[in-house]
Amino acid sequence: MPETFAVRVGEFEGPLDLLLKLVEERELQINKISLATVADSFLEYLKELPRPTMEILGNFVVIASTLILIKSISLLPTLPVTSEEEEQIGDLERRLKLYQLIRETSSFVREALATPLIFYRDPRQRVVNPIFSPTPEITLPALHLVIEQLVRNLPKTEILPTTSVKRLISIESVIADLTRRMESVLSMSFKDFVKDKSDKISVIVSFLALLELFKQGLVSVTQPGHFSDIKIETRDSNTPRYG
Amino acid sequence: MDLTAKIEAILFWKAEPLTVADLARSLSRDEHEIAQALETLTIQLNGRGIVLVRNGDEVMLGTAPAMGGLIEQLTKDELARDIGKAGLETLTIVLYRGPVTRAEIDYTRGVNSSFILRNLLVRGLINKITNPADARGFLYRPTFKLLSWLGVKEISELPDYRRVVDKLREITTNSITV
Amino acid sequence: MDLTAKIEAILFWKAEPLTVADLARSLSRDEHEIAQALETLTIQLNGRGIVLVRNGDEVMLGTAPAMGGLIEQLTKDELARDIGKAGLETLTIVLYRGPVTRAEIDYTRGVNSSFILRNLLVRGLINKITNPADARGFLYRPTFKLLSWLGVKEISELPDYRRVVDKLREITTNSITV
Repeated sequence: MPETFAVRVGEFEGPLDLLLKLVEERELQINKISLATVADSFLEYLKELPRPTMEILGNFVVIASTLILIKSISLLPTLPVTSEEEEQIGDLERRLKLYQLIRETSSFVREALATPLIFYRDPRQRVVNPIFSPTPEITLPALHLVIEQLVRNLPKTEILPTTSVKRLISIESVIADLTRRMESVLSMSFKDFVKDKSDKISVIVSFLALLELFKQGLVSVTQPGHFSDIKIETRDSNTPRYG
Repeated sequence: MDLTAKIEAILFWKAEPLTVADLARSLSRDEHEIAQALETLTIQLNGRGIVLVRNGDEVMLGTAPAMGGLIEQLTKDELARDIGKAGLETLTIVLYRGPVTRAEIDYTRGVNSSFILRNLLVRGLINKITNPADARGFLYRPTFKLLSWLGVKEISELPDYRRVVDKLREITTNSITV
Repeated sequence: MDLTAKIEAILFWKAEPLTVADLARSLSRDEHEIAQALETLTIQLNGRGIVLVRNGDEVMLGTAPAMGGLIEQLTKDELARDIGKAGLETLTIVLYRGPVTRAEIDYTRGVNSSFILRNLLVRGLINKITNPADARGFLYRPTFKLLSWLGVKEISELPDYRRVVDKLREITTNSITV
């Protein structure tokens, strides 16, 4: 696991933090080109994320999906991009710039916390002669209701909510699945590959895996026309090819 | 900043009587200088909302005597007003968990409770005692008058007492870091 | 007694944040008169030991920032000002973008901020108010305690305030999501 990555309960490094670190490490400006450059490194971290923190993983995958989009446009310039996807990319750039500014400013705030202070009067000192003044709202049923509500709203022992996150497939298992199916079918389209993956995140992770194989030269990816499906083939010369 | 302003700041913040000797020690000045600065402060505060109150060798800041009626009215208004959700929440925690620290009240409510605690103290609904475990801190507990207003002879007669206390204890025991 | 002196007396005696509307009600004046008197009070307190601190529509009296070192020496309380990275980022967003929703804080930081928000609420560094645009939601804003830790009489005295706020606006103006 890369040594710079640490997940700490309550104060973990989020995906924007990581992405900013990767861009700043390379002394790059925040734009599409730099984001495409750091996409691989970001996805490497994603693979290393510990399993139990599903919500954190969810946050990372959302950003990862945009990075994969940016990366795939840079690899396959013919890839059709919807206006919604364009907005998604623009939004990530903005978020990263926003976060960069906040982080910069937070270091000023840290320094300001060390300057002289303002002190207020201790309001508890003013209690001299209490006058017993109950109000009609103070009744046993009302108090009972309030305490029940407080008990219900107390944070549970496990601090981070683990619900509401879609089941995620590890990148490794998708790569394994892709390899196995490629061996049997020899040539398949991306649509076939993702057909039984209903949710967006699975498709994204699959696409990432595909790009990974493409990069490693294990498959060749062809796209006959701008809006046609992407064809995936193994690069084993002993097997017959078609399509 | 001149000595007069320093004295004013200390008296404002302390909100209790200090002797000239106390001030001299705090400010590393001799008592004569402090006495002179106190004269200046009295003059500066002339016509203002606050005054320097002297009692023997003790001094403190207070509201101007002309404000007496206004302050009395404010006290009445304050006591007549409902304690609201924040008040009810704080009161129940003091009832079920008292004597209890402010840290535990804050943690249970998920917000800071210092102003509402003062309000409940002024109304005589709760009182505070020194924390045997921490001399600088306080513990808050319900007053007898509050219990009789609620018609309970002892705390354990509160609705669902056992179950609520167990739950509160279970969740807060390991969580409070203050 | 003039209005400024009355306001000074009330703020001194109450020792908690009051809104302009609170003061207007207590003194049977309109809010515009109160706002003007507060301006006068700020000027009158110039060079004195105490200052008027403003936070949104609330005001409170505090010791002058220049006295901070002096009083810190006198206080026995440990001032735990140690705040982690996540806390500092969240405070920064609340200070420069507040009052702000949790959704906006989460969006800016790219992570769920509910745990850190609860922590800052309990420590009394931020508080939450009902969102006028969405009655079920809250807005988070700085407290007087946070301003006192930072030693500023109002938020606009924060380092680089104008530049950062302008830049934040510039970045978010053409944003679709927020």
